[in-house]
Amino acid sequence: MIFIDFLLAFVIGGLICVIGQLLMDVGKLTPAHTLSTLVVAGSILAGLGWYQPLIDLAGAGATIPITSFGNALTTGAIAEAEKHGWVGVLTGMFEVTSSGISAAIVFGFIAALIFKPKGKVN
Amino acid sequence: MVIIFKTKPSIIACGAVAGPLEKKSVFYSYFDSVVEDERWNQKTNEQGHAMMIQEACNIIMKKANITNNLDIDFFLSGDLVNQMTPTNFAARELAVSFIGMFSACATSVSSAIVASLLTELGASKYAIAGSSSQHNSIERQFRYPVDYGGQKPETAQWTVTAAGYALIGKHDPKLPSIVAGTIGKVVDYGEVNPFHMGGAMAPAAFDTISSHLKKRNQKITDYDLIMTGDLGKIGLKILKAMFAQTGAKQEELDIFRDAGAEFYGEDKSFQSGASGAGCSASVYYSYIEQQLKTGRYKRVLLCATGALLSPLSFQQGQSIPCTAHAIEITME
Amino acid sequence: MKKMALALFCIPFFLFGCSGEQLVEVKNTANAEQNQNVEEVIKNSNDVYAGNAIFIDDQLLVAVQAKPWLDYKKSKIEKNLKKQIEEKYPNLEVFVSADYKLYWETQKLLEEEDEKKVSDELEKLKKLAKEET
Amino acid sequence: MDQQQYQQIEDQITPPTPYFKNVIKAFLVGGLICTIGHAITYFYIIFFDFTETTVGNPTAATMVFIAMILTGLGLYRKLGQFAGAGSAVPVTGFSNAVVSAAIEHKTEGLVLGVGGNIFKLAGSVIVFGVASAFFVALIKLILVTMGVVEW
Repeated sequence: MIFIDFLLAFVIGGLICVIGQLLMDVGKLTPAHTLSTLVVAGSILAGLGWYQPLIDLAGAGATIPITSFGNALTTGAIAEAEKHGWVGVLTGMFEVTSSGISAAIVFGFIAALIFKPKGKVN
Repeated sequence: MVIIFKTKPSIIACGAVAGPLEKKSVFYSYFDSVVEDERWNQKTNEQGHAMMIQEACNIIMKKANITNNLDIDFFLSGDLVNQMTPTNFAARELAVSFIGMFSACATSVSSAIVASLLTELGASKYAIAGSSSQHNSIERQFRYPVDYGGQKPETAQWTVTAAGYALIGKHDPKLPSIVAGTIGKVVDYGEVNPFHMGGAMAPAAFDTISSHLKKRNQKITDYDLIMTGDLGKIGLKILKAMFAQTGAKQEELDIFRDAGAEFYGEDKSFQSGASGAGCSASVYYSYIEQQLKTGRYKRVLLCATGALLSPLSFQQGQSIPCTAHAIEITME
Repeated sequence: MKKMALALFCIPFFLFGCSGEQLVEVKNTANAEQNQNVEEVIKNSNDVYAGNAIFIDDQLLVAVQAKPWLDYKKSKIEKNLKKQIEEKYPNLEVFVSADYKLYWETQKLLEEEDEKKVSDELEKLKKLAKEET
Repeated sequence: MDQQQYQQIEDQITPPTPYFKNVIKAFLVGGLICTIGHAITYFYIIFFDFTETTVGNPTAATMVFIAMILTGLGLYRKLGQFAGAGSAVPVTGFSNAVVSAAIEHKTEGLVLGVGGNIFKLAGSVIVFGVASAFFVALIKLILVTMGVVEW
């Protein structure tokens, strides 16, 4: 059972990356365009209420891809809107956080202090 | 537009230096010096870039027995960094009359054409011409930070860390001489992919080479070698296909070579090959000059190509305008 | 590619291995009948493959593991089980969770003798389960 | 030779994008990264007080940290060349974009360089994430007010 659990994480996570690869190769999008598209897709899925079931199903297979960032923000905003109505849509923006972003900022800053860019090819 | 140099200015001495990765280059043994540190022991990439240019100039002066900077009349050079600060800073140290030249990766040849003109005019006894590029400082400006994990397609090219400079002076029958040059026009066949420079630049090379041959009333076979700058493996194939379509035979196509395509040999991790203003310059002003001197080649056409894009023009959805300049060098 | 093929090859075996009896364990201090009934309810649910149930006073905590491919309807499975148990024992305060954390911790509690500890631990788990991101 | 003729020659010679190979590589590497993430979620659930609902944050932070080390050592770039979207789409790719920009601009100082450029590549992801969250929540609120859907 635990094996199937991991397999689902692998397959769902892999498939989300495949969508990204197709956007890059077939859609000729730059990485920045691709990631932005996926984040917006995550938001929309969250709005439809479909992303949480995906997380329940695939675990990290759905939380690790960048789509979950759109989901986290939207879920937070919707929860606030549910509680406080129209004001909530606005205040929801300040309530929601994503650990991925804060972690990336902190670690990025630390990395800048200790590493030097490498221009080596192999 | 073809210019014929009646006084046949000569290439008196050359200096080519390269970065640590360029040890992998097939032209490595022809370079004058290779530095272990990508930043030339400076604090920033751009300072290292400037240091590399200075070193190439120092090598030339040593080779030509010039002890005083002031004996050099002109310094004509360019690079790819915004406002060409590395070249400007190197020129500050050199302290001679200087004009920054920009034709992107074709600067190696365009600067040599201007230096030859000044020599022909009698205004210059010694003029240093050439160009350079440093991988890290170019990549971060045109593409992504060097440690960013973006996937490059097979058509992508690797910006070299190298500088190539030539000292151009009065005609000397024992030295390679520049007999003609063609200043190319800007050609744009609508390529928009910044990872396919070879495809963007090939039409410019085709245009410049064919008009040079036409105006000079020459055939491809009049040359021992026609070498383009940094079309890369795929760009060179496209150029050959263009000439094949206009009726060139296989033995004529074999005369064509490309510095960028050969620079890193068959190493697949560099995709289509090398690029950058330092690519053509470091190969022309080391390997080619030495081959001419040894007499292996008697007449060569060097056609450096340049893609005149900026990160802004690409983001604004503009196609990539390209240019190519050519010089014809002979050895008596 | 070889690894992929191997993994795909293995799936049927795992599926086969799972189709057997569910692993349900119930910890009850007094009522054997209650014990039996709750076990029955969990076992009758085709969506779960394992479950632990712990009674303490008039509280019941059920931690189940849904079959991984049914995880997407986890919250429905929780609700269903809760409803079924509550129908049988309206007096019990029932808490059902399909979260792995609760399953893992209750597994350990099954062996625990000290009632006070079990009670404290259950409170903590319920609180944890209600936490949002 | 006109533009159309040239386009033909160029298309003939330019090697086609290896769609299938790229997709397979993206699937395998992306799947693998998510599987590693999944293992980390179990680690946090078993050894710390996290549930499946709350484990997302520490997992993402750990993955971001691993990606920082790989980026600093210049390894993530090689992974990116191999895997494409497989390494760009997971949160580790976001980390790589932030960290590589931070390291790159260290030479312009901590404020103008690192601070000013850290989101050079990843900024658009945040902008579109927050903006789309706002609009999706707004649309949902409107639909709920109109009685078309429920929360």
